Amino acid sequence: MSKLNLNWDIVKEARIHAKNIAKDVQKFIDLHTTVSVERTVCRLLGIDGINDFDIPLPNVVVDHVKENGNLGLGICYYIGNAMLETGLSPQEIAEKIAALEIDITKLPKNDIANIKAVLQPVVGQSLAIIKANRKKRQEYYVKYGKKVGPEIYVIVATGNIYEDITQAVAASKQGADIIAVIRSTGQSLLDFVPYGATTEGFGGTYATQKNFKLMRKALDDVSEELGRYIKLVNYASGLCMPEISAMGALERLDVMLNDSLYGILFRDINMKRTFVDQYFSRIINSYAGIIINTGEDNYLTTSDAIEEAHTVLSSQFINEQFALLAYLPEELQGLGHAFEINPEIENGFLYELAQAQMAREIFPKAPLKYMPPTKFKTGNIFKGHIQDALFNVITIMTNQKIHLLGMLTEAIHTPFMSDRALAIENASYIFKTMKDISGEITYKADGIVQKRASDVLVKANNLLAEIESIGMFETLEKGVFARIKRPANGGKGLENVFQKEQGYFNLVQEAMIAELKGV
Amino acid sequence: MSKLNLNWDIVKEARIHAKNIAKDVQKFIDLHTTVSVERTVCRLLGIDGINDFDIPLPNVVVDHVKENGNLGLGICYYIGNAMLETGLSPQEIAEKIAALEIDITKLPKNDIANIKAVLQPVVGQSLAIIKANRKKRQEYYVKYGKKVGPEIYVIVATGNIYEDITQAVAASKQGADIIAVIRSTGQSLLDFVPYGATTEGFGGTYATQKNFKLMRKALDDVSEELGRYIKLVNYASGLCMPEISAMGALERLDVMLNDSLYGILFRDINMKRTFVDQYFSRIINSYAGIIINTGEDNYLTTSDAIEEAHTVLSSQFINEQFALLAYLPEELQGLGHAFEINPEIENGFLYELAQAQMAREIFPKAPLKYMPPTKFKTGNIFKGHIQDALFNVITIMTNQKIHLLGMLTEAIHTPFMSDRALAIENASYIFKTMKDISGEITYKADGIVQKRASDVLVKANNLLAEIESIGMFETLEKGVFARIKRPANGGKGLENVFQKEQGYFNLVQEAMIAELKGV
Amino acid sequence: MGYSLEEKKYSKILDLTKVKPYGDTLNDGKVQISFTLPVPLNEKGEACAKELALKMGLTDPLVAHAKALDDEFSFYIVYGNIIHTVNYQEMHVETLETNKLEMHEIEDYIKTHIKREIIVLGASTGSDAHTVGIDAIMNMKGYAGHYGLERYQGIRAYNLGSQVENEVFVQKAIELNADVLLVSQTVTQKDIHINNLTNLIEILEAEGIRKDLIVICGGPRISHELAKELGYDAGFGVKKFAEDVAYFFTTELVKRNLV
Amino acid sequence: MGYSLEEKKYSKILDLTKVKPYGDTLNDGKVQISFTLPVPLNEKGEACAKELALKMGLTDPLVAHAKALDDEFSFYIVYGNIIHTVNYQEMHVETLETNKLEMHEIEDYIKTHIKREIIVLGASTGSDAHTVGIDAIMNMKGYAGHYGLERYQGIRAYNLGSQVENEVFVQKAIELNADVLLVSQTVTQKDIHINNLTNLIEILEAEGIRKDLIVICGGPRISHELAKELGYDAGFGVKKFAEDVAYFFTTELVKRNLV
Ligand code: B12
Ligand code: B12
Ligand SMILES: Cc1ncc(COP(=O)(O)O)c(C=O)c1O
Ligand SMILES: Cc1ncc(COP(=O)(O)O)c(C=O)c1O
Repeated sequence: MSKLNLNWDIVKEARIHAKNIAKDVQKFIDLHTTVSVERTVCRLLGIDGINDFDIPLPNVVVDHVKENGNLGLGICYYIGNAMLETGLSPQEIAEKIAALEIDITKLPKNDIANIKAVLQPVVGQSLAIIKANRKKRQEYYVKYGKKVGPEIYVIVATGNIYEDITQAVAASKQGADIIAVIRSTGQSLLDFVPYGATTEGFGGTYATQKNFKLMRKALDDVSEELGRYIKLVNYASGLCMPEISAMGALERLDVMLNDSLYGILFRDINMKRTFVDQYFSRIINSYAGIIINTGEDNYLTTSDAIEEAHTVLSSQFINEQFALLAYLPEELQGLGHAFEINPEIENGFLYELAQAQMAREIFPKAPLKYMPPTKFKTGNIFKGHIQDALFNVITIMTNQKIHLLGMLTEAIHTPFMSDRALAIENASYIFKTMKDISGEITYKADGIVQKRASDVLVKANNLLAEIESIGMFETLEKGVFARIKRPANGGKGLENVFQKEQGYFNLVQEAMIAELKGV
Repeated sequence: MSKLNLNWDIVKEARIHAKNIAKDVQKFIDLHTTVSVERTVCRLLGIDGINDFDIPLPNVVVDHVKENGNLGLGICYYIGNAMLETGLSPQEIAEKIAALEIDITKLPKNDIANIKAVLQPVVGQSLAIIKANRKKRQEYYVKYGKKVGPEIYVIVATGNIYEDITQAVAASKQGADIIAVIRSTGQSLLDFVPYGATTEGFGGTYATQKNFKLMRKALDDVSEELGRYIKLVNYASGLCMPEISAMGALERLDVMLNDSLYGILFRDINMKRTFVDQYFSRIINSYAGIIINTGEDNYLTTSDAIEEAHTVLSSQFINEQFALLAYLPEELQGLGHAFEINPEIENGFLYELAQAQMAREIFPKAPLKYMPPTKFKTGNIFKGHIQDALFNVITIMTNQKIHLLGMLTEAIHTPFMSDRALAIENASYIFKTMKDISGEITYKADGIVQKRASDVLVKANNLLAEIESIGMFETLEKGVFARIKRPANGGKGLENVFQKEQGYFNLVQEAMIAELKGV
Repeated sequence: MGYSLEEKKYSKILDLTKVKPYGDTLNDGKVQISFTLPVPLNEKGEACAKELALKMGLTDPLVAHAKALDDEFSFYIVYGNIIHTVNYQEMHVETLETNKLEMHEIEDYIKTHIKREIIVLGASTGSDAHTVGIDAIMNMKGYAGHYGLERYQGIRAYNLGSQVENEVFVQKAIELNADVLLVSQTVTQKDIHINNLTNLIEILEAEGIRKDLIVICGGPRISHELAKELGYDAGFGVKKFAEDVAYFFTTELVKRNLV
Repeated sequence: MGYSLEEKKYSKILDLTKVKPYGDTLNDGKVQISFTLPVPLNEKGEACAKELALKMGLTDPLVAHAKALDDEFSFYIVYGNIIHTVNYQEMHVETLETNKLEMHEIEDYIKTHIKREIIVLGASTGSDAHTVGIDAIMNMKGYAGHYGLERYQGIRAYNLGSQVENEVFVQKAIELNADVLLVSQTVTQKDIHINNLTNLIEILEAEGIRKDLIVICGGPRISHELAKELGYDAGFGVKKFAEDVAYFFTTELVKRNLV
């Protein structure tokens, strides 16, 4: 039952537009690969470690092929071929490449069927690890039960994985359900993933596989202590999107920020590059049972939350279709939105309510990611605490799922331990005292809330129709989202996009898709 | 239209019980007078000032009659008679009594008709002042418009009327609509009203006519500056209830705390005394167009807000009938209730919502006085600020009128200037961002909110039936309200209640009633 | 949502003799302050706020918020790093072991060790009209899920209510042959509670019965330390319940051989 | 709702050379403090909180709230009266007269006093990716009801966006023959803004064009005082709008005879 009396015909229309938009981009995606896609394949073939210059072996291997061979054939081809030729494992081959002891592009060429056959068990091994992680997570849910009501999500951002752990454990005990380890600023623009445990991140902690492992262990321990499964989040969007997803899959992360549009708009990453990366990245997330989070909330930090609300909804529709094309089910689609209306606006709360309820109804199965007020936070921590309280109220009134806590000191500094504790206290109090409110209230027919939702929906549908007619690339060039214009061939990373050649194959992706389709 | 689907038959029944309860008490009231009633008459005959021992002349005159004459005949009789005999004004007579120059109980007795005739113009003079005040207030409303939405009420409590003014003016500028000057602790137990401007109150400022005048002037000035009429509140309940009401009427106060039940339960004032006082007091309030506030909120500071909610509603029903018997229209009945449910209770907010909405619907015309959380406030000012925010949310969701702001430092100290400013900011933000929410939402049929309201109503009606059967005096002896037991002949002030004698008359009261009935 | 870009240049070692406040890094010394100044909101006012913070020992104070409360009053929120440290190791406090037993265990303890009813007298004394605190400890119904003393087998509890004069209280204690006195004080302004609590002990001593009684005070601003200073056997503040108090006086009766 | 029972024993005279915080009585010195200590929540932790408050200059500090954040971390809220005073009278601050004229008045001023288009170049420089602040000042649409410079007749405004390197910015300024440079800086941690702002001035001086330009910086943590220190003509923080900035640089162009 819709509380908003939404016009479902328009919703259906919007979905069709979005599907066509996504399919159009998918045509491009299907014809291309990138260094990061191929590095991801390396990782899932078991290649790990760094060379003497701290360059990760996946980079060493892919760069080797890029320079000496034809990356358009896919790294699978080269590695499988080298395995047949040398009898070595992918890791051993990578080490030999790093040691400059082999050039795998110059080896005799084997039959494709044989190459695939030799790779199959290696791929199977990685997939088995990921499946085991998925099972383990499932077991935790069975053991401790799934969280009912909104999940409380907080960030840690000390730059030092060991300090992050101190903060994360304290937050968990205070009531957090989800811990996100903020990445070192700028990591999203690195075309490699740093290696090992790190303690000196620049305003955040590097996303490395070792750091993932350390934090996962700490959170598993506190989960057992508390009898609640604490979810772990990291950030994939950026130049290494699929690689980080793969690392997350291997280390049992539970949520992964994953959005090409975020990268394009807010990190100036080339759109072609990141669309291709995103596709494989989301397949991996899906295979690993990892929830993705999209970044529509960011639009409102730049544009006006009242005027541009429909761009958020349009983008959610598009992200939904991108996700579905990557076999990522609705249950794993943490589409983003945010509470960013100016607190000075009369009835602003009602508009927020409309937007949040609408997202809830249009994406009923999605574990929506709801972001707190940030833009209109000031140094007035007391007022800020109330802004966060109203945000918490909206969440419980509209059943949001992934609930990012606002911090009373948002306009001042990254969260202190006590800021986080006060934020958790704020949310916990409201979620308890208002527990069943969403089932209790309905909205007036044709009232402010319903009208607002209907307006935004209509506008979003119109925008989607327009995007469908001009295509996604031109849309981004025109600055439709967040009022930011990005040229199709501008931004970072385009040089590392490659057309797939005849015969290209990506065995990992194929294997995952086969299983995902089966499900 | 009821959002709660209340059973209006039960409401009607409850009103009938309450009416019978009040009428039963009224029988007692009609047969009695008190020193404070008679002193009030003195004041409205123009008697003011103090003697050499700082005793107010109204006390001097009434004590004089009490000791030497028969107070059961009423002070009117004695003063009118003395006027006829001496040709002096009441004030001159009072001064002569103070100077021990006259004994008005020993004068020759004149004809009652003549006595009344000589008093009539004097009474008329006071009534004219009060009517002029009422008119002036009305003019302000016309000039500045009446406040739409909840009125923000804050207290000042410095003990020094001049400091109070500094605080009150600052609060008005920050957005307060109503300023209450807290009385010096213990004043409610004094059987006289202090005189003059005072600067040394004990934790609050004495309610004196001069202080009323000074604050009214300051608030009128700031009203003109702001183009908003700032209301002024003081406290009548206590041993001088009607006198303070008279002073408020003369100095154009706008709201007066006025509740015999509060005095009985929380100040241990004798019930007979204060019932009689309350009657005249409310007549004066009504005549002056002053809103009364009742004290049901206090019950919940002692008893549990969930278990004892029905006692609040029962008491509101009784207070409504007491008010109507005193010719005080619903529009002036600021019945009290409060947000005092333990913040730890699941769905506590929904119970608060039910209670507040119910009060709103059952007393649709009353400017309800809604009190903030106090009992479950702690030293955690951040949490406290959120508790107050949810209280503010309830007010705007249910259209409460007189909205007493909660203070984040409630459990620590009486409000600092900044505490008040933060509280006003909290409420102003919420009232604006949620402005029209009450028109937007409805509650689920038979949901938690509706069921709770219905339960409370049924219980209140049952309780009223019981009170009707045993009478108000016995009810108070049994500790039904706030779990506090008060013997009918215990407490303070009983010795100053007098049976009316044959021939008793109170010309002021009669004149007021005549006009009020006329309206 | 931001990332901390601050360099972590503080000592990473926790020295319990030199403890500093903690923001998000050990020894960063972060504190939050707010206050009002009786000066207009302008650059000079803000500079005063900063200056005051410096005097309090903050380095690089940041005035995060400034707001006019009236023409001549301005409110400030300041953050900064404090230079002071405190010695946790050497901090001396009077503490009180409590909450060792549950109601039934205490009842058993009384049965086995005291073997008679304990007479407990409680009141909110002096001019204090707050009863909720003493009721929380004594009433049958209890408070926050903790039954009050009236429910305990082996304890006979008398709650005299509020505004009980010390003299009346002591008379009642003599009359009922009390073992334990419980005094509640909520209003603390003007240090009214100190005067009132001191006065009670004086009367008890004058009557010569102080040492035969366990005398306990409580209230939101009462600490055990303060209570001891004032000559009480114990003091209980917020989040203390009947079983804490009962545990104390039952064991204390045995210890002091008042059984 | 309570009544203040506190004795008002403070001096009732406002001495602007000895200003103290204000709670509800002149010179009462009331301040509120909160912080976390890396010690467990217990009596010793609370005593540490009190001790720290004493060191900050509070008399009779009251620990109003204490809460465990983890086994080894505890959070405190403290109230007290501070002994320090500040001298408002003698407080020296760099101030800036702003907001004297509305948009149309500024347009008129340009027409009559400058008689040509003013070229204004803005950017969020260095690694700073925050554009909302500079957009607020420059965009046609403006911010909070204040139109941006792009809308002003007589001003040609170029907004270069974010993450603009100082070198690129200066080149562009030379290319466009700019009169006014507007630099926005939001990220301040590690003092990254100081380095970046200083660097810009150095480049301008190296190019020998510093004195031909009005150079202005802005951002939530920028004060006029800081800007002057760093060699800028002015600095604008929160709650400053296009008309404040435009008023400053138009009048300054005239003053410095750069018309
Ligand atoms: C309810 C209340 C009232 C009610 C009291 C009803 C009643 N029958 O008790 C009424 C409305 C009558 C009232 C009146 C006044 N109040 Co009052 N009141 C409060 C309020 C809101 C809650 C207090 C409470 O019940 N707490 C709940 C109980 C369970 O907590 P507790 O008392 O701390 O008890 C626990 C422990 O301390 C301990 N404990 C307590 N006593 C004892 C005793 C022993 C022996 C032991 C072992 C343990 C123990 O155990 C309890 C359980 O853990 C507080 C604000 C607040 N939120 O704290 C203001 C407050 C206490 N009141 C205050 C004031 C000033 C007044 C008045 C002067 C105002 C007035 N109207 O005139 C009067 C005082 C009259 C007088 N002479 O005492 C101030 C006190 C300021 C101060 N520090 O001095 C407060 C803090 C409000 C404020 N911000 O101004 N009040
Ligand atoms: C929106 C936002 C973002 C958006 C920016 C989008 C965009 N296109 O601008 C995004 C999401 C991209 C972002 C990224 C980051 N952010 Co950010 N962000 C904010 C946020 C929420 C609001 C800032 C804002 O837009 N304010 C509104 C504008 C209008 O105010 P203003 O900038 O103060 O501008 C006014 C005045 O200062 C003045 N003014 C400003 N500039 C100029 C220039 C001139 C010449 C003049 C005259 C006047 C002037 O006029 C304006 C109008 O009055 C703040 C938190 C907050 N509430 O303040 C954090 C905040 C600023 N961000 C922060 C951080 C740390 C980051 C990141 C490092 C985090 C990350 N994700 O990696 C990155 C930084 C990337 C980088 N290299 O810069 C921190 C900064 C901490 C600090 N003091 O250093 C903050 C405070 C959040 C926090 N608590 O951690 N952020
Ligand atoms: C979708 C998405 N991805 C990634 C990020 C963080 O990326 P970065 O590490 O580039 O700041 C965000 C944060 O806002 C986001 O919304
Ligand atoms: C109805 C009523 N009257 C009076 C008062 C205040 O009276 P006193 O001055 O006795 O504290 C209150 C305050 O709680 C009240 O609710």
